[in-house]
Amino acid sequence: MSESLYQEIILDHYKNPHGRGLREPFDAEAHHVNPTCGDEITVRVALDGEKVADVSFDGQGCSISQASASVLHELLTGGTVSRARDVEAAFVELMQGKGQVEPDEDVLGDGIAFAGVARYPARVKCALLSWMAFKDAVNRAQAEEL
Amino acid sequence: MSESLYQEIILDHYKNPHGRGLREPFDAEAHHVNPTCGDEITVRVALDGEKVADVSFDGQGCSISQASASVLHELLTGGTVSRARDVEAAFVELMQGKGQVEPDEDVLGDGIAFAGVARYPARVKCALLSWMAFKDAVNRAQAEEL
Amino acid sequence: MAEQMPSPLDVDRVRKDFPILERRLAGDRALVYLDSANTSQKPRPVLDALTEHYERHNANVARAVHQLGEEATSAYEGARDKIAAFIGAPTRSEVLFTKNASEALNLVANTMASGLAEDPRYRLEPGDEIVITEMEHHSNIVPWQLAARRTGATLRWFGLTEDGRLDIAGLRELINPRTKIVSLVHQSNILGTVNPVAHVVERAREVGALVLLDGAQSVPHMPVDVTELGVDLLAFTGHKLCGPTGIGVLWGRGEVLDGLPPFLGGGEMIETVAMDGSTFAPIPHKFEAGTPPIAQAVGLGAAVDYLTGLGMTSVREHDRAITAYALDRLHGVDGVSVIGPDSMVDRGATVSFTVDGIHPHDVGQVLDEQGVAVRVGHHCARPVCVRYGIPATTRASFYLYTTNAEIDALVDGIEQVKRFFG
Amino acid sequence: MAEQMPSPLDVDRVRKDFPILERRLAGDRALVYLDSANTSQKPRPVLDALTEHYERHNANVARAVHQLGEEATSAYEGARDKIAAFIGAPTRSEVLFTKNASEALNLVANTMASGLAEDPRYRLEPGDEIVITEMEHHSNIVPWQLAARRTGATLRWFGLTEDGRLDIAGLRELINPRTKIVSLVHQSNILGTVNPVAHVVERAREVGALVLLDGAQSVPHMPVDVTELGVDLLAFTGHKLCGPTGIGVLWGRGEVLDGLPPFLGGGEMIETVAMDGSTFAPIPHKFEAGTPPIAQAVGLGAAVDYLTGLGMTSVREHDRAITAYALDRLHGVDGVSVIGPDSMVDRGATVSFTVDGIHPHDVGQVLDEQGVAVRVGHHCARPVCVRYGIPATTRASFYLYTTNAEIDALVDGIEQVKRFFG
Ligand SMILES: Cc1ncc(COP(=O)(O)O)c(C=O)c1O
Ligand SMILES: Cc1ncc(COP(=O)(O)O)c(C=O)c1O
Repeated sequence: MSESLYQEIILDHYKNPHGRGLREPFDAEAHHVNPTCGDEITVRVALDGEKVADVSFDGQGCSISQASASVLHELLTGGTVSRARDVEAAFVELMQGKGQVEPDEDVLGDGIAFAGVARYPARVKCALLSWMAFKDAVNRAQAEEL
Repeated sequence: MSESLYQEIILDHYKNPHGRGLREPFDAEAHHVNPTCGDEITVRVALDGEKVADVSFDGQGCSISQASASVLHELLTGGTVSRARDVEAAFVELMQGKGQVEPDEDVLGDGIAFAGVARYPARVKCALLSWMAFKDAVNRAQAEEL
Repeated sequence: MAEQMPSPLDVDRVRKDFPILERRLAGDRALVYLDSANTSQKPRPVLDALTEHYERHNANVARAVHQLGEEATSAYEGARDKIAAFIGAPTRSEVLFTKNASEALNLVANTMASGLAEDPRYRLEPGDEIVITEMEHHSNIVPWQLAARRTGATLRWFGLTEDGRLDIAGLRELINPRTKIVSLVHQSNILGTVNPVAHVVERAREVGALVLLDGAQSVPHMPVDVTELGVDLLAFTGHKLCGPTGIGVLWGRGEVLDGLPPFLGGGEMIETVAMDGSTFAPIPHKFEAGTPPIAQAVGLGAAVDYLTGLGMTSVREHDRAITAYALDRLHGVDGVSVIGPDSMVDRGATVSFTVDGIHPHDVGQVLDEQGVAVRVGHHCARPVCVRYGIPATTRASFYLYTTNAEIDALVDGIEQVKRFFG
Repeated sequence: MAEQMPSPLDVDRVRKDFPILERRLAGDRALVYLDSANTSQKPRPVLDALTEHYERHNANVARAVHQLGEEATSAYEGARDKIAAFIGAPTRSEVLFTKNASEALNLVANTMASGLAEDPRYRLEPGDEIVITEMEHHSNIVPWQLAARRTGATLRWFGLTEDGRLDIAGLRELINPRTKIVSLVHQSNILGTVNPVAHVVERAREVGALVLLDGAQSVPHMPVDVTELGVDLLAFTGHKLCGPTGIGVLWGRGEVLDGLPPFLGGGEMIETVAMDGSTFAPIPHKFEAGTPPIAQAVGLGAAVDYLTGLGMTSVREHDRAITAYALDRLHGVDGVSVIGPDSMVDRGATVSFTVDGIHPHDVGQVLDEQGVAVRVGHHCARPVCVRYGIPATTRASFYLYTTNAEIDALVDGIEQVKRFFG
């Protein structure tokens, strides 16, 4: 039951989220809301030059949005900003692909578990919520550096 | 063809209208418009105490509205105001009766020829246009007398 | 076993009138449709009326001297008669067709805010107050927020009690001589609460304020009589009332509708148009600009006939029986809390709840996998969620075709949800 | 015999798709439907799409995690894709569903007049000018009259030439740096005239004015591509386009729609709602308050598929062939005068005319007795009648299912009218 949507990996991340809890220091944060269901997330990023030094988050949401934020933390913390943008683009592509896009595990890691979510339009926003907030936060952090 | 709507009497009044052409003296006039088709009529009344001394009219409209004004002129000129109100009420009742009302020739005279019009909702307004204007004009004339 | 109230409806027969209820979902699941507060399903006579209209009588209305035009016009205006009778409107011309309940509510807010009304009773100005409640649907909040912003009037609202009722303690202060209009929901679409309209109307009368009732959830579910209620305006929507999408209704007392300035301009709402100015038709046409939802009105007329045939009292009693059964069964499920009145007093067939530790999205999704269709989220009533400190709820809502077996399927489904995320 | 242009359509086959065309009228008359500019008839695939939607997929959209909700949402949003492709819109989110063309036109006038726009380009103020034309439908006159009254802006208009064309001699003065918006009809519903949009757009660009095109009569009858036309906004209506009643479309450039403030408030047009203020969703949802015309959008999508299947170029060529034949035959009838362009240059399949000494009501009535359905009156374009000094016209309007034989029936009918009132 629910196999295609609720992959084991997703349930694991949901039950044991990584990176949860807002942390200091941070350079910028972004708060995003899913108007359909009222889910909210705050994502903080700390940059160290080109490096994503930390990503932390907090919020309320369903298993998909919480697990997705946990995967995001795991995939992007410690990498470069440009790598983060690539991963984010690949994740967005996967989510908007209506189940037609083949995910690349090298790029997306545990993120490939979300492939099934793309077939549930109502849940795509849940999966993307933290990623959109992350993108915003990074843009803000970089804008402030200038 | 068209028997039920275009009675001979109606066509006669249309082709040879009675009372047409605005006349002096008059006590009040009313201008009415049929928004659906743009037909317009001006009705003038001259009262002499309780008596309808003259009814004259001018305007543009279809055979039904023109014939109805002619019948109105014929029926109401020279009678009393209270009689005119009775006839008007009977004519309105006939027109709004959806073809279910039996017209009384003693009251309505040539007006009974309009019985068929009541079955054509789009044309009822045409038949009533001059009668509504007449009613307004009489009300105005009486209001001015006070 | 839950206690049973008898339903006056022959539900099995009713269900045969709704073709969609035979639908098999993916994986050959049976459909358990518990989302009627969102939109209701449509009975066969409504679908037949639509098809018959388009196949035999389709024409534009109020314009044509030809036979189809007359047929279409009399079908459309006949629907107005049916709606007027259905809600006890004294006059047919007080019934306006809109595209949905939201437009009906916006019509009132918008015309009062336009500054075009001659009579100050119908014109919002700085210093005026508008009163709504914390349990309104967004469609009865946002229009008033926009109206307040445009006019400088102040928006105020009734709060809610812990158990999901309107907090009317402050009634006399909240509705005061500065109040121009009170706009409130008859039955809450999230809590199920039925509001004490009579109290509000009484106080509004004292201070000369208008009362607009949002009947989107009440008109489909109980006998509603505008004359008895004593309100000035009533808005509701076709698609929750066994009718088509694309149609709503605003009823208003003739005097009030006459006093409101025109809303949308064009088409048949005019008396005469010149380039340098126009005059407007009397109600109802004054508020029906452009080609109206003709086929949809015909469909809504058929819906109202269908419901009248069953009897709205029977519909309400069936609702009550189902709701009592549902509340009872949900009480038996560990971790489930009902949001809204937890008894049968003044409440309708809509039950919102939370499941401990499991987000409504996940509840809804796993229910869907079992064919049980509920709504999850804030149900366009976010302030209610904020008020009760929850992100969202799961909502099961019932109608004349809902069976006890479907409630059982819901309860089984929730147990499954708990096992899955446990 | 009239000269014949070939039609690229197999009209007999097309007619089989329209069930109503087999309708027998009272007295067993055949139906000769020449009133398509008023509303078009609906082909079988549109009726089937409606029924299939209600019987299998009916649910509310954008809200539900259940299967029916997802099916309904993807059908509704899929219709938006189809409409976007049909009119060459660069982005699907630029297509808004309204209840009819009148609402689409009012949406623009109303939001520009509301005072809520931040950008002055989208806010009407005293000193600003609005330009329309003397051949507009009332739905593109009255909204601007109301907007002018509310804001103190000035309403100006293009006049008409003797032969039924836009008088663009004063173009450069009429559209000037004070002009905020030019709103004009693409194809006149009374004269049939197709207007020189390119000229107007060019001048509007020079002065920075917006251009809103009323495509109610053009989109159903010719290929319309918003990118090629270069306008900012386009309004049209479903029921004249083989689609259901209860639905219209406003397309607008993304930048313009983003700049306009919200219109109706409620339902799904929000981002987040709190009692003390709300934020709004991005387009298209920002302008779609409440439950949209879901089934109607699905039906309109099917209509657009149907027309695309035949090819809009073929539809236009068929229109031209029929219109050329009709003009030619009407020229042969004593006492008939065409109101509007009397040649095939820049004109559509709508022919208004007068019959000497016989009022259009009487013409229409006697035609109806022969089964010929035309429209009589001022066709919601009263200023045109005033301009040409006539009370009203008789209007015959054609579409993809109109045959030469039906034109012959019209001409025979007019002869009969003349005999009757002669
Ligand atoms: C040119 C034109 N504009 C606007 C409209 C209004 O369309 P609707 O009545 O569908 O709102 C019409 C049709 O009545 C029309 O012909
Ligand atoms: C209480 C209430 N008011 C208003 C509405 C709005 O109705 P509609 O979406 O048909 O405009 C709804 C339904 O969504 C509702 O439940």
